[in-house]
Amino acid sequence: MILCLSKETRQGERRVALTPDVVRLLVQKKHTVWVEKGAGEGSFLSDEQYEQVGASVKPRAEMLVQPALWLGINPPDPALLSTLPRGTAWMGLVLASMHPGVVQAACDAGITLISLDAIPRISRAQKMDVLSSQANLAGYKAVLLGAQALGKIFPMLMTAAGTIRPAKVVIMGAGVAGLQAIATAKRLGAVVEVSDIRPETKEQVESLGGRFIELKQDESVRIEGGYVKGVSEDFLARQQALIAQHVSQADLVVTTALIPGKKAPMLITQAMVEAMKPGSVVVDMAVEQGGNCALSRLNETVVHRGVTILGEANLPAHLPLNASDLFARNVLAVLELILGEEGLNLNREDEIVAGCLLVEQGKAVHPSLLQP
Amino acid sequence: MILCLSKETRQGERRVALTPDVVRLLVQKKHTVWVEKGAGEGSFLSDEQYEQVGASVKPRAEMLVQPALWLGINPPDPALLSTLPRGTAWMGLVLASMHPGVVQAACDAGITLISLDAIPRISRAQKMDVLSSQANLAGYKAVLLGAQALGKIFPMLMTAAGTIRPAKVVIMGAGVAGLQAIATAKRLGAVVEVSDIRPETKEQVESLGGRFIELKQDESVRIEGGYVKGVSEDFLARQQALIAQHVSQADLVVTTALIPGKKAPMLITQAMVEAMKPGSVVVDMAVEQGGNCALSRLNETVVHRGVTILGEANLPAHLPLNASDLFARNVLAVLELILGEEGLNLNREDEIVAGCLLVEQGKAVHPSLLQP
Amino acid sequence: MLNLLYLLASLSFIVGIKMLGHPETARKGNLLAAVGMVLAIAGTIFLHPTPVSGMVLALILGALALGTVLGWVAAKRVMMTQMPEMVSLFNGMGGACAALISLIEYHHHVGQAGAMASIVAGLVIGSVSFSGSIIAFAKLNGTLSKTLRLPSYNLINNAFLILTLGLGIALVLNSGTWPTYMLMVLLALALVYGVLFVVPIGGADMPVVISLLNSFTGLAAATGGFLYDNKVMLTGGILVGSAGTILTVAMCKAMNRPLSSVIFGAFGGGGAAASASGTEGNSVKDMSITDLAVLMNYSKKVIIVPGYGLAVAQAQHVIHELEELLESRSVEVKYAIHPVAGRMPGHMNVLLAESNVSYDKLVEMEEVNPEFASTDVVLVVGANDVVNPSAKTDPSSPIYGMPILEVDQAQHIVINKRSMSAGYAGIDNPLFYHPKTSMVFGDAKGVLTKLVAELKQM
Amino acid sequence: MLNLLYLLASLSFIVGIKMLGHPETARKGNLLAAVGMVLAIAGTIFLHPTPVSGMVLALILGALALGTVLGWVAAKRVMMTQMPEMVSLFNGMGGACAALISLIEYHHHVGQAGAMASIVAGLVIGSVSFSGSIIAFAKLNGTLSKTLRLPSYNLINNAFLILTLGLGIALVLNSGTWPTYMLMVLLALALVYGVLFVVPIGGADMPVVISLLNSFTGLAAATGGFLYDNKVMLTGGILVGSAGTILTVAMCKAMNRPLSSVIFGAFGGGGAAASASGTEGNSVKDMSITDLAVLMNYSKKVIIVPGYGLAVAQAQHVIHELEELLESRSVEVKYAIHPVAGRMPGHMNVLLAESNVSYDKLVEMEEVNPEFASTDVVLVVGANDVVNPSAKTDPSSPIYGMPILEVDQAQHIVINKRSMSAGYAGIDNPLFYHPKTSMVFGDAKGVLTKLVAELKQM
Amino acid sequence: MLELFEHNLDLIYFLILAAFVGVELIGKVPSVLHTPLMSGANAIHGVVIVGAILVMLNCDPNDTLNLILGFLAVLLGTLNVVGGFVVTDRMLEMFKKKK
Amino acid sequence: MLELFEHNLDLIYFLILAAFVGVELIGKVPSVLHTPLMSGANAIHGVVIVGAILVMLNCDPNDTLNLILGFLAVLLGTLNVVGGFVVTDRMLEMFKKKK
Ligand SMILES: NC(=O)c1ccc[n+]([C@@H]2O[C@H](COP(=O)([O-])OP(=O)(O)OC[C@H]3O[C@@H](n4cnc5c(N)ncnc54)[C@H](OP(=O)(O)O)[C@@H]3O)[C@@H](O)[C@H]2O)c1
Ligand SMILES: NC(=O)c1ccc[n+]([C@@H]2O[C@H](COP(=O)([O-])OP(=O)(O)OC[C@H]3O[C@@H](n4cnc5c(N)ncnc54)[C@H](OP(=O)(O)O)[C@@H]3O)[C@@H](O)[C@H]2O)c1
Ligand SMILES: NC(=O)c1ccc[n+]([C@@H]2O[C@H](COP(=O)([O-])OP(=O)(O)OC[C@H]3O[C@@H](n4cnc5c(N)ncnc54)[C@H](O)[C@@H]3O)[C@@H](O)[C@H]2O)c1
Ligand SMILES: NC(=O)c1ccc[n+]([C@@H]2O[C@H](COP(=O)([O-])OP(=O)(O)OC[C@H]3O[C@@H](n4cnc5c(N)ncnc54)[C@H](O)[C@@H]3O)[C@@H](O)[C@H]2O)c1
Repeated sequence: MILCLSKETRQGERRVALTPDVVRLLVQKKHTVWVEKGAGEGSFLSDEQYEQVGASVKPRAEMLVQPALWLGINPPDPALLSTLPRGTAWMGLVLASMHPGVVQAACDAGITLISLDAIPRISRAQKMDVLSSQANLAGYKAVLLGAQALGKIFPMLMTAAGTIRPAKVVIMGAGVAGLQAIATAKRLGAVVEVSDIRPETKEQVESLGGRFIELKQDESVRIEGGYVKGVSEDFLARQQALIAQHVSQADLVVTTALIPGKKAPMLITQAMVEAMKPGSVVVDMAVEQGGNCALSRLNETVVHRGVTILGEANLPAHLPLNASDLFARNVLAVLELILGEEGLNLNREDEIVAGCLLVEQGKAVHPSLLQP
Repeated sequence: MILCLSKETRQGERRVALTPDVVRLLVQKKHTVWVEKGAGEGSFLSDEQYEQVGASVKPRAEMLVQPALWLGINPPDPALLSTLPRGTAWMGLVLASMHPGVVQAACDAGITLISLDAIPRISRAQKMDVLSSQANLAGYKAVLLGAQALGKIFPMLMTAAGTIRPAKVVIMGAGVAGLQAIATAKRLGAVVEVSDIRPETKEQVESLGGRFIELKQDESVRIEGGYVKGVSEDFLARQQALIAQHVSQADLVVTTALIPGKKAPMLITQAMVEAMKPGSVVVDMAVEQGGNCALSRLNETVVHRGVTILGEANLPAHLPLNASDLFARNVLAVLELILGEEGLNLNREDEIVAGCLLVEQGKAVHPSLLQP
Repeated sequence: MLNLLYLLASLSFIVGIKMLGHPETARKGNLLAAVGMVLAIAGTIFLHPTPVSGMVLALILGALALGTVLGWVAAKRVMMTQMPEMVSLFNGMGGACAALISLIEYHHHVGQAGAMASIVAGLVIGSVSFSGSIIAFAKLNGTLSKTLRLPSYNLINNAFLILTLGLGIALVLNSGTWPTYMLMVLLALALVYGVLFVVPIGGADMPVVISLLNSFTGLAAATGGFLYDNKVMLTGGILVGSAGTILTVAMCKAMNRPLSSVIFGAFGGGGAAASASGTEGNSVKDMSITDLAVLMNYSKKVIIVPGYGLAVAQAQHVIHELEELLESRSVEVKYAIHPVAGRMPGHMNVLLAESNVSYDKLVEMEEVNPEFASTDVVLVVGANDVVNPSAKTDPSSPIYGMPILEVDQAQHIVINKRSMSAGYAGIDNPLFYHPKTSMVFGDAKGVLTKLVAELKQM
Repeated sequence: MLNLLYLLASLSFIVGIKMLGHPETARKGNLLAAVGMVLAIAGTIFLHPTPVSGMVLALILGALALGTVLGWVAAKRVMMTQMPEMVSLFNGMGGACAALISLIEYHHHVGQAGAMASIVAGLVIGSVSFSGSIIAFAKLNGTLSKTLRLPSYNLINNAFLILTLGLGIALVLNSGTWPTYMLMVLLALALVYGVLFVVPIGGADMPVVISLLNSFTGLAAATGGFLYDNKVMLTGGILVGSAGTILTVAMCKAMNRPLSSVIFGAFGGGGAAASASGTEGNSVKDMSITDLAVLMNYSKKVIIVPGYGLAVAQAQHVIHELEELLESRSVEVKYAIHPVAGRMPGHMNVLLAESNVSYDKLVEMEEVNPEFASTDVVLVVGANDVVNPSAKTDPSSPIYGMPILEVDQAQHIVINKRSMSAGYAGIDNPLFYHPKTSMVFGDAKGVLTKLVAELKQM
Repeated sequence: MLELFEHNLDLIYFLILAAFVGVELIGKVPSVLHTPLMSGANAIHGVVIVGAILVMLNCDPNDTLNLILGFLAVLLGTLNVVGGFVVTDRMLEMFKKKK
Repeated sequence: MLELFEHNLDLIYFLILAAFVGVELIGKVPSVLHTPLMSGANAIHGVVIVGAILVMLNCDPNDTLNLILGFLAVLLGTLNVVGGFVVTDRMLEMFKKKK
């Protein structure tokens, strides 16, 4: 089966789903790889580099001539999907709960849709886990963005001109992105405080040198398989009250709190922002899922009473060199699982395949799509 | 004598020469402090904050009514100087060798000109040393700017999706800014290589965990009092050849090499930039003194064959909270030396005063100004 | 002259034992003691003050030659794992020798209370040591595998002890005027007591028992010294008697069992050390920090496998110190970094960068896996899932299919964690029960700090 | 009965010395030995087999009482700093006692070669020990301050040694049949040799000498044991003789001087350790790492002053370990950060942040300066200019006017650097010659590592 | 009792001192050396063979029973000595300096 | 020579063992304890006083010279013993646990 690497079209996207390194490995395994012209540009990967490792570089129109497995990162434009020949498969992030139109379009176009974000997070699938690989980079970048916007340095310095106190960074949510954010802020010398509601995160936060903000658990917090499934309004209000004082003293707040498949919890209210010192910064990594901060706007920088709120949605795209590299390796791991001798070999007995296969040949097959 | 704090007018400047903390101390010592309206805005210091500690906030026009000691940061616009009443003194950075017009204007206007950058770097004057306090911040910021522009993370990470190799950072010049740049890049996890031509810097670089690029000294390198006074073209060519290979493998190059009073040495040629990997970044901190990189443009970002060259001149201005704070404390230390019971007490017997007093009541008095 | 030889031999025993206490000199110490022994034996034979009949001399030399050949061959042939039972056997020989001497000398010293005391003591101690050692040998050997324990065992045991001692004392008080068969009864009693002493004890405590029997034999040898007023026998015997006792105590300590509980009653009882709550009846081997220090010090290549526990313990600085220390002793040290060790991608990198571990020392999984085969010691610190072989072997395991660090290829596996609890995946780890594995329980920071301290003393 | 007492006393000496080797038990060990001594003395007097005249008994008890009072008072009065000279003096008394015994007994054993050997040895060793100790006392005391060294000193010294030994041997061979004045000549020779032995030695080596003389006295006591076939004297004497010798060796090791160079020739030689090139004839006090460890271990509050040298040595991790260790012994530890310590603004912050030193432990100069007065130990590591008092006192100094850390307010100042060289400003530092200051020379990382190791053993 | 003590004074001092030496020598031995040390000590108490030899040397050449017993004693003692030292040596091979 | 050796066998064993005990006891003493240990040992060799007492006990009550010398010897020995132990004790005060 031909593998088609598409050029990302999303605004500001600089990643690409396959790198020449990975293409080389695929070609060695006798796969045919077609690369859309300019696909790697954002990641400083030239068309020549792809050609050198054995891919053919073509304009998109020429790639639509026959069924293939298309590889992308961002959820595809439904309109675009309809141009793909029947029998084609598309693999990448689908984020079906946020983009229901994509699934519909795939069914209509009679293609196969494989969602990398839906791969179950079991041990065996760790090397395919694009969410982790990208969130990790995003956590690093969020802190750097914040440090960049902050009119202060992070570390403590005692100098002849006086002492600079260390910056105080508060991080909400200690998932993959949050932990890397802690590590990065600590490295730069900040004092880091962290809030999460999964109890096991306390030890994890401390293992990275962060201070955990203790919060009394209550039964309204539902946690399943390492994810928060939901919390009550009441609990959230208590949490807000507790963290308010920490936030008010913070120089930088990075929020990463998510509840999979739901709107992100609102943690930083307008009042809390207003209680912050002028010049401080909030980076809301949950902005695409509705935001953890009341004032954040998607892909915008808001300055409210001297506090800067960054709502950059696609942070991994700022680190295209690493992000493309890791993404491509994740993709390779998936391909090794689903590419048979001749074409796709989608064995739905396999937990991983069952998890990420949304639409097969135009038929919605994923359990979550069957009920309604 | 009245102390007048001016609002900086330079494009992008966000610092201010006195902070409310320092004003409070001055007012406690019975000095009158006038603050130009909005002077502290860029550093998130409101007029009210100044008023609370006892200063009067006024528009500039109202401050010109009588002789005073004006405090600023950037070299004053000569045109502006002429509006100051006779008998006025102005103190701040003059950078006389780069801005000869300022001295002339001061002489013409009959005012006193005190150059903070000309304070001799003796032990006693360390707390007045604005060059150090600001360069230190600049070194930190240069690395963060570079990290921000780089499409890669600094630290090594071994993850399920593969290993991210640590970024390689090359730093040219291990003065105050260079050393802080080393520390910052190391903190973030980069592998840091450093070149300088003062032999004592090797130990200093290693004390911060950097690798020193050994360079055979030769007699054309003239060093006096801890400063490089000049090097031959020939030596520079050898140095370039040596560092070329290090630079070609670098992800980020930060250049800080200066020769006081002269054009900065050209260390990164166009060919060297072209040998760098696409996606890598050069931060030229010497851009205002002519640049260490052939392609850098003052206050511009140049992208040349995939390499980004940042020519941001005023880095401390990006950290206004710390920079204003330290600058103000430096100013306070100088004021403690030169402010007598009634007005200025410029004792030229004192090495420090002799060093920084360029023009006294319209008369150029600094040795360096007398010869020509 | 003979006395001088004896003095030299005595000295060689003292110095030899001292040297045996240090890893660097131990071998030489053994050799030195052996040389001293040869001197003592040769001296005894050839410097004997009265003339000796040729036949007797031939017999002696014959016995020596035969014993040498048999002993040598047996000792050379035995497998490493069977050495403890060999030691036990040889110890039994020594005990028997002492008992035989007493048997022979009994008739020659009738009426001499002092000599008789020595003789009777030698007979009793030697016999107990002999029969006890043989039982220990059989147990270790597997010939005698059941742990017999009669119902009112303690009673019987103590009864025998009292009987034996009583008869012995009676014999001494009567200075050998009792008929010979009484001596034979004593012999039998002592032999039986030796059996009773050892039979109920479990395999794990066997080394302690052997050490104790060893010091018994030392005392038996010393009784010979009293009898003949022979200084070298006295020195050797007393030395072994006292050193053996201390050694027994030290071994108990290392096994965390009070000596008292070993000597009285609790002796055996299943062997606490042997079964630290291993699931499925599997057993886990404990290792002391000192042993680990010696093991590492004499290794060529050590690979450290850090895991989440290292981060929890914040032991990154100590582990770096350990690494530097070992490198300074020209042990090659690397860190094997599993891609998902810790709780976030790159957790171990963040951690080790903090303590300035050189990037070059961190090796990725794919690269390091082939290296384990040539590794002397793998030190797993606070890692669990990432070295769990179930990932390869057990399709029903939740981590099945995850690539792991194949540490079982190394010669020794040492795992440091606080308990037997599971890691992130919440599953048991068969590696802990692997025959090559030893566990060092405790907080990583504490354990590593002590390890470094021990190493520094070497 | 007496022999039993002697046995107990002997045991108390052995166990006492053993206990003296561990900080926790040392005091009890001393007490134990003292109790044993009382037993031995009381037993000797009151269990004497033959009847004793009342007058003699009174004399003995009188001497005992007088000695006890004098010894007690002297020992209680002496200042801590003068203890070594006291020890030397008491040692001399012991030597004299042994010599006197020999003097008295000489006439009673004419013709008995064995006894005579003991007597002559006791006389010679005791006398050398006596006169040597007195000289050592005078030297430490300051009474005798010059280090005399005659031109062909070694020759003279050895000549006296040979003469003394020769005469001694002659006396023994003639079994005391020579006239008494020969004995007096021997006495005089031995006394002179003792003086010659110690006179040329510098103050720094004195402790080694005292230890050596101490073991001499032990041997002298043992000779008494031979003479009277008295086991307690033998045990005590031999024990001190051998332990004292080992101790001497250990002290040499701790001072990094081979024993051979102490015994032969190089003895003294000005005392390498005492005068590490102090400018202006000022002298600098050296401190051993062990002493520093004890000092810190028994302090309440320690302030660490880090400087550029700490960064050069990359000792940030070790210093943090030291801090944690001291804190765990409830010593309060802070870091005093001078604003321009190091080579870039905030250098110390960068450095200490790397090893995770808590920000709360870093105290600014203005804040910490008043705290020094209540500080037991200031440990200056690789800092120089920032603690240079010239900045306050010497207007001609290039650093005049720079605020400094006022460490001289603390009770003890300990400075670690590699040599006496200057820091950044290139100027000498009067603090090094301050009476409260001790220097610990060496690379900061090496020194701190050893310090931590020593502390861990306490 | 006291008599016995007084008569054997030398012996008692000897015993006490020798025991002390034994105790002190073992003092702080790393536990890896426990087994080799035990084995080495085991070989050393084989010195009992000296007694066995003495028995034979003093034996009437015609006293067959005792000669046989003596022969056995020497044989057993030799086994103890030779086997003990050799096994110990093999155990200690692991402490050979590497490289 | 050999004769002397043979005759004093017990003594020689005693000496060697005692010396060994002394050496082993000191083994690895932390160097802070060097001085107190020396001082303690110093007190212990004061056992020479036993000899001095014996001299006096065996002295003819009319032998004034020897009585005086003996008196001196006992006095000096007592100084050694008492002073030695007391000074050692004072040195060791610093090892009292603080707080
Ligand atoms: N890296 C990632 O991105 C990531 C993210 C999420 C999940 N995971 C999962 O996390 C696991 C990582 O494996 P791992 O081997 O690093 O860790 P692990 O399997 O979780 O095991 C860690 C072990 O460390 C021990 N430990 C904890 N604290 C300790 C202390 N203070 N001193 C000594 N030992 C201590 C614990 O045993 P005791 O309690 O007995 O001491 C525990 O068994 C994998 O299952 C992986 O899939 C990884
Ligand atoms: N902080 C700043 O921004 C800055 C910038 C420029 C200049 N300065 C100047 O630098 C000085 C800083 O004072 P400081 O006290 O930190 O340093 P310093 O005065 O330069 O003294 C450092 C001392 O550390 C010792 N040392 C070097 N390597 C060592 C090692 N491996 N182990 C142990 N000791 C070592 C050196 O003595 P040995 O050679 O005997 O070991 C040296 O005397 C001031 O004069 C300051 O004005 C500071
Ligand atoms: N086993 C594996 O292979 C594997 C791989 C990656 C991640 N994981 C696990 O997945 C889990 C979550 O990872 P993620 O980063 O994708 O999570 P996520 O993006 O869903 O959520 C981010 C964080 O926000 C937190 N959060 C939710 N509501 C909050 C609130 N009200 N206040 C504060 N914090 C709140 C969550 O607890 C979580 O830590 C973790 O347990 C992680 O270890 C497992
Ligand atoms: N004593 C004090 O109080 C004090 C205070 C601050 C700084 N200083 C000293 O001042 C000196 C310089 O400080 P600075 O940061 O202002 O210097 P700078 O800004 O003049 O120069 C920056 C660095 O560029 C280096 N450089 C020049 N030509 C170079 C070339 N061709 N290649 C590579 N590097 C080159 C210089 O050596 C210097 O290290 C240092 O010695 C510093 O320690 C002293």
